[in-house]
Amino acid sequence: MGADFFIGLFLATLIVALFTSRLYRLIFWYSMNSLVLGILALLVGKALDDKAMLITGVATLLIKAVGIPYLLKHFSEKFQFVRQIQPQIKTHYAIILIPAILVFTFYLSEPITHMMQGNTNYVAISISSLFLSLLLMMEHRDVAPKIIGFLSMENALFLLGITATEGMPMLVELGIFFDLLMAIVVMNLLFYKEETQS
Amino acid sequence: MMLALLVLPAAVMFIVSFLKYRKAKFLLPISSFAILLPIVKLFMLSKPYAILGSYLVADKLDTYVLLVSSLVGIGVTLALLTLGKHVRVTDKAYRRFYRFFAIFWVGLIFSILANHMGIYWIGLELATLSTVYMIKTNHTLAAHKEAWNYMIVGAIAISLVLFGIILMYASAKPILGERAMQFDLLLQHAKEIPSPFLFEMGFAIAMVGMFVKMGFFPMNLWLANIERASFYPVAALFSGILESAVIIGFFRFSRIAMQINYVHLFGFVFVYMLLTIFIVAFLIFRAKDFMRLFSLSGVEHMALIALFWVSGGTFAALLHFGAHAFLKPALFLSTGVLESNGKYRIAGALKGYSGKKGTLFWVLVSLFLLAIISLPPSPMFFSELYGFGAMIQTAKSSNHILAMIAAILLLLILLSVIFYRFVAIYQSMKYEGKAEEKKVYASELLALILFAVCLFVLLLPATFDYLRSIV
Amino acid sequence: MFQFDTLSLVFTALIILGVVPNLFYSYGYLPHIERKAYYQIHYFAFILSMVGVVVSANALMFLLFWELMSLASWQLILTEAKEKKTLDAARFYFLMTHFGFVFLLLFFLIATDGNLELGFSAMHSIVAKFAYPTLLFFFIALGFLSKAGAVPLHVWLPYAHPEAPSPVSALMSGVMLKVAIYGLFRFLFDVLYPWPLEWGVVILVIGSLSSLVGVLYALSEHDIKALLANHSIENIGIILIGFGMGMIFESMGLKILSSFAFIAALFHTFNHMSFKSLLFMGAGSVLHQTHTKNIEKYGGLIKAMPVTALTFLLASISISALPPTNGFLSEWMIFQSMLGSSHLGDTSLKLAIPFAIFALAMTGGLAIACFVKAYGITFLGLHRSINAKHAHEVNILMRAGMILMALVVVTLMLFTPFYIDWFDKVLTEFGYPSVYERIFPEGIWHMHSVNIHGGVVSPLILLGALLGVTALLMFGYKVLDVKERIHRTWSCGYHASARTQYSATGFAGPIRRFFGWLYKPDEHFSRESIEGDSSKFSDSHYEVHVRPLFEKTLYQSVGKSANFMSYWIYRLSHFEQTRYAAMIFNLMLGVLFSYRIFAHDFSWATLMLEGAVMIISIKVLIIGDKR
Amino acid sequence: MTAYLLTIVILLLIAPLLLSFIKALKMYLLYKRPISLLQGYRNFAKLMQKETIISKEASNITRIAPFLVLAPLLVTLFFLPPVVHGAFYVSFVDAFTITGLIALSTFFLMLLGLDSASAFGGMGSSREAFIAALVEPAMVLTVFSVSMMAGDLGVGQAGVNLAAHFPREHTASFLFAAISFFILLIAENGRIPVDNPETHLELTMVHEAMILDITGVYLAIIETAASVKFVIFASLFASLFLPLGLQYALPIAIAIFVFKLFLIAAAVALIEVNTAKLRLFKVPNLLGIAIVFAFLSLITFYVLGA
Repeated sequence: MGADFFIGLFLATLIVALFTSRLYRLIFWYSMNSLVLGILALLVGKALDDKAMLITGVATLLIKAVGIPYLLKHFSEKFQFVRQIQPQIKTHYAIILIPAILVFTFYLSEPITHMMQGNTNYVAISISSLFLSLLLMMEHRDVAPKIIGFLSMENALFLLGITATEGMPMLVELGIFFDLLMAIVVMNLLFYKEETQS
Repeated sequence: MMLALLVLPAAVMFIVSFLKYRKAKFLLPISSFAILLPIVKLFMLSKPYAILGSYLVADKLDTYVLLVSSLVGIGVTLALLTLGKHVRVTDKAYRRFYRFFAIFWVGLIFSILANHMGIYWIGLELATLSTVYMIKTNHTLAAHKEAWNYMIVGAIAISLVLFGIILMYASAKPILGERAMQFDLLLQHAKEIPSPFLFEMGFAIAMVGMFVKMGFFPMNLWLANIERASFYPVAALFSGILESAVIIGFFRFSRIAMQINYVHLFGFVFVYMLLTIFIVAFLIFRAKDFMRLFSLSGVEHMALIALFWVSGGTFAALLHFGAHAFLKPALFLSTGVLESNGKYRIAGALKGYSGKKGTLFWVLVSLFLLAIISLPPSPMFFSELYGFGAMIQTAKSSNHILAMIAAILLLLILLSVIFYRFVAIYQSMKYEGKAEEKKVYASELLALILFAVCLFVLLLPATFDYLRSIV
Repeated sequence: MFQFDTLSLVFTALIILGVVPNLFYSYGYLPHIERKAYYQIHYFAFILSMVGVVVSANALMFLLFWELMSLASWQLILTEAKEKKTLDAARFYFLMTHFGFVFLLLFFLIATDGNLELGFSAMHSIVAKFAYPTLLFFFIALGFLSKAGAVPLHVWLPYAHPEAPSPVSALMSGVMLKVAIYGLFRFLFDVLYPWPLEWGVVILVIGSLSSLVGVLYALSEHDIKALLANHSIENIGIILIGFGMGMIFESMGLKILSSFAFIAALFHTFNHMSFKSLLFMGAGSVLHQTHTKNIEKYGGLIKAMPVTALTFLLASISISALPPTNGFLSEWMIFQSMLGSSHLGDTSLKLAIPFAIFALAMTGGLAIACFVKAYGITFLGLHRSINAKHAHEVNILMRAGMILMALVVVTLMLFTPFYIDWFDKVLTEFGYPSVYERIFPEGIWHMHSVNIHGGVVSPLILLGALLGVTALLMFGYKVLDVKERIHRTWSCGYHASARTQYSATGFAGPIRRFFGWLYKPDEHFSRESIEGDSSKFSDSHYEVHVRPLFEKTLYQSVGKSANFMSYWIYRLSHFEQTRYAAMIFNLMLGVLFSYRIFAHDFSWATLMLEGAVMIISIKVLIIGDKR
Repeated sequence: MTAYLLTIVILLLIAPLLLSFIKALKMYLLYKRPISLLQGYRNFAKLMQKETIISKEASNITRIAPFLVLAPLLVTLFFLPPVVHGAFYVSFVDAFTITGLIALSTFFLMLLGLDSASAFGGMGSSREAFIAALVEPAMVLTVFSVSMMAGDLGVGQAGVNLAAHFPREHTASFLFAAISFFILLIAENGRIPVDNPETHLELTMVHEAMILDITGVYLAIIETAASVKFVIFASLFASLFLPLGLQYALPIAIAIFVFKLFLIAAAVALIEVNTAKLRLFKVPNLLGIAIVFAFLSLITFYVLGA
């Protein structure tokens, strides 16, 4: 089914994000990543016709694919972020590292038995995307990419939630969204430097 | 209904914190004292008591934790009254502190009372994010930087926890369906979970998240830095309450994991804690100022609690938890007072307190200092006796008995390194350096007395029986 | 909760005997302590906790009181904390005692199966089931001997005891160490019984070493209280020798002999309590008058402080194990029990034990030398400093304390049979045959050793004879009424002065030189010679210090390594976001990998693989490459 | 009983005689005109006439110490083994007690040396302490092995047993014990090579240095103590290591015993003539020999089987 294709896309966008060295492009790839996630949610939701997941999908599209990238861009203009972001980890390391992570996660999830229709690969992929987003956080010194790394970690969670468990309880998902917004608010507050001059 | 009661004071605090006029300054503490009342009420009720369906359920364990936390909160707010006398703090920051304290409190109630992994996580996240801002109420560059650090670390940790939760949920969903997120159900059906490996993996990830959040291995200094940079009441909240929100999650998850595979759980936690305490011991051996010292020792004690819990010494763990939750904030507050003239001079810090208040103050502080290294008759002495007893029991029942005993011996040796350091600190505080006139205010003293009384209550046989009856 | 069997009662009695005179003394001493309330609180807490230890009947109580005892004594050392020396001593003491506590804790936790309210006798059955009793033995040996101050855990004594206020050092040295001995008795008999032969040998060796080391370092001391503290090490060693012999005989099945040896150990425990407390009190009085602990600054004090001098003399004779004092009697018993080794079946042991005898005898000889030095330099000759010149007798309470303690010594000397009978009861309670009848077959006059054609001693007759003969001689001297004249005697034509008389350093000189290989003393010698003439010099100064060997080797290296390690860990753990994220990454990797291996299918190959992967990723992500 | 008392009296009487005998013999061997054997008594009488001068610095110790130096030795005299078969002897005192008593008298002698604040007194005491400390273990070990062979630790009993049946099967260890005891005899009584009683150079003195400032009656007492000590050791040696001739009738037995004493004295004198005094720091080597022999005798005793 189409799900696998989109999961592939998800991973691909994440990996591309790892190699970008410009902030805006990074944000763009993040929004792409979330977009794919949203579509995935909708697809799976339709397949299982699960209302909750459809809502989640829509929310994802709205908040993650559009809202947050926009906000980030807004911030970056407001607080003059450094837009030139060089990955710390050398490319040739990264080239080895990323496949290695994938291999490892598949090896990791291999003994997982009797999951519903054996979609252990989804678990593997989401774990690997977790690792990758950690990698994203590691390879940048500036704050903004770190935030994006954090956000894509959130995406990895959603991926897991959508694929492996076919949706979490509604309440939880909404809670997660709420917290996400909260996080953005706090970040906004944190960006205000003018208090620190005192 | 009960939920409304619980949240009410926080809500009031939140709203009041927006009001500009001067009365607010006095309304805030009162509203924060009010947090105790519903909790006492809750404490009286018969357990388990469903507050919000199966989402929030009050049982003995979490009401105990909540009670302790609320007492700590009250003590902290008491000390907060005279914060301005020791450090420069604007009115705005003061109000904002309360605003976020309200959010923090709500998050805390949710995470502690949660019978549902998701709710637990949400509450935890709320509490974390609000503390991030509480750190920043102290307007220094350092505080700003540390707030960011905490933001990042907290974010990573929290997401790991959620990831783990989802995996566990996934592992249990085939048998429990949507209700696979409820702790009690999970506990009951732990044995039937179809894919224990998946659960354990989730558990491992979640635990790593929690441990990182509590400042365990790897590197233990960021927590210290944060607590150094923020106002001392914030530090007190950190060590007193936030940690308790995390540790209760650890309690719940590990109980389920025990059902699934005890050996794996024990091995994982034991190795992790040994590493943590090893590092912490040597960090403390070098620690040069109070805040770092105390926050590091906080890490140490959290590690001990976790160890006691997984090695079956639940009573010891709970007692130790209570003792630590009261002792550490007390120490942080007194540290704030000791450092009131801005310098962290350890030598002679306890000198120069004259008059009734002063004397009482330094006596209390030295008592706390000696209690934190679990000298009798501090509750920690007993909790460590029982906790290590439980550990030895596990060792005896395991089939690597000598190795286990060696490990425990190593643990004890590391603890005595910490012990040595604290003795040295105490001595130099009391006997070295030169005395200079210092002041202590009634409210702080009151807070310390409150903590002292709570500690004493912990020692009563009735309390012991209650704690034994919890799990 | 509490128990009052004979062993507990005996040690309670010991504590009381030690404490009551001490009370007088310390109230005489009190005016010179600033923080009176502090001192008194901890003083009584200390006493109570010691009593608590010896009467407590379960592990919880024991550990509680034990730790309280350490706490109180530590606070007492800090009573007069002025200079850094005191602080270091206190800290070191507390560390050592906590170190011991750790092992005791382990012992109890293993022996009680975690149920700390368990009685001691119940622990015995648990221990019987435990697979490694020797481990337990080492735990309690380390635990109690670190408190009792036996080699190599003795280093804290010469630091801690001198720094405490004198009444406290009297208590610590006289009584607290004995509480540790009580612990040995209690748990070896109640819990760890029966013992293999090796344990006894271990204790015996430790004892012999301690006695020699203690007395040797005592000889090289100039600080009188440190000297006495070192003698405590020696006496603990002697007690342990007796104890070890007892254990050896026991495990060889010679009940009678072993009971005799244990009685000897107990008796010496009492004696040491009495005369060591007395000595510390005397030293305290002297210190209190001259405001210095340096023995070189004393001299001629016998004229100023007769009571102190007399009691100190009594104690010195007793501790040097000279007849007819109680010290002699207990050491005699220990010698006798060692001669009993000729009954052992094991030839190698037979041949080994004479070395212990040699050690003990050597100790005796050196102790005599040491106390001649201590007494002679302190009380005889001319005063060596202004303070010594202006010294006068201490106040009535302190004198009362010393006299009472002297009485305790005398009673131990006179009523030996009574005490022996009592100690005998202790052992009969542990199921030993009563040996009182064998020790005193014909009344209280003669004291026999229990081994076949062992020796006999008759303390009372001896005492009588000595007193009688001396009295007779003195009477004769009176009768002759010889003309006496007080005048300058011919001290080789020199004016006898404080500077010409022999110093403590000089007195110990030959022995120090003979044992130079052990002491490795660092000597400071300076002199002002007159216009470059090598033989004539106006002023010269010689000073020698001996740092204990163990301290130099064992303890300092441990401290160094701790510093080193902490330094590196501190450097590693400075927080930095990127590195931290990397660490979490690696942590996750490690944890998940291990779970995968251990939880699913374990194989060493995969474990090796994991190791390799971890190392690589740590290298790449955390350490990075050198810039 | 009479024999017992008689022996004690005789021992007391010949004590000074023995010392002056040694001196005389030495002088004779050195081709000097030997002093009269009565010299000891003469000195005693002379000293008894004199007044006692007590140095300004001295304390009461000086007043009591001399008696306490002599008393233990006198007491010891009563505990010696019998010289004739079937005579009364004190059964309830063992070798440790005697060692202790001797140590007691040494203890006070050392205090005496320190009391009059003269440099040489202190020096003497210090050296004496050094030697005594090293003598102690050798003494104890020797006593141990002898008591093994005699089958009793009580001195009197030991003497009797040895006389009754000589331990032929342990001749080796007996010999070793004898050697070490003889060395101890020399060391304890401050004879050459350990100490030179006739020296006039304070720097080399040990025993003499301690009593430099003692005069008159006190000095007499100390001198007596020295001679008594020698007698004690000599008679111990005589009855433990030469256990012969007790079976004869009283006068003959005593004669034999006295002869033995003189024999020992002669041996000491010969050694004194033929050896030079050791430096203080060579003394341990000599005592080391004693200790080694003591060990040897024990070991041989055990190994050759009791």
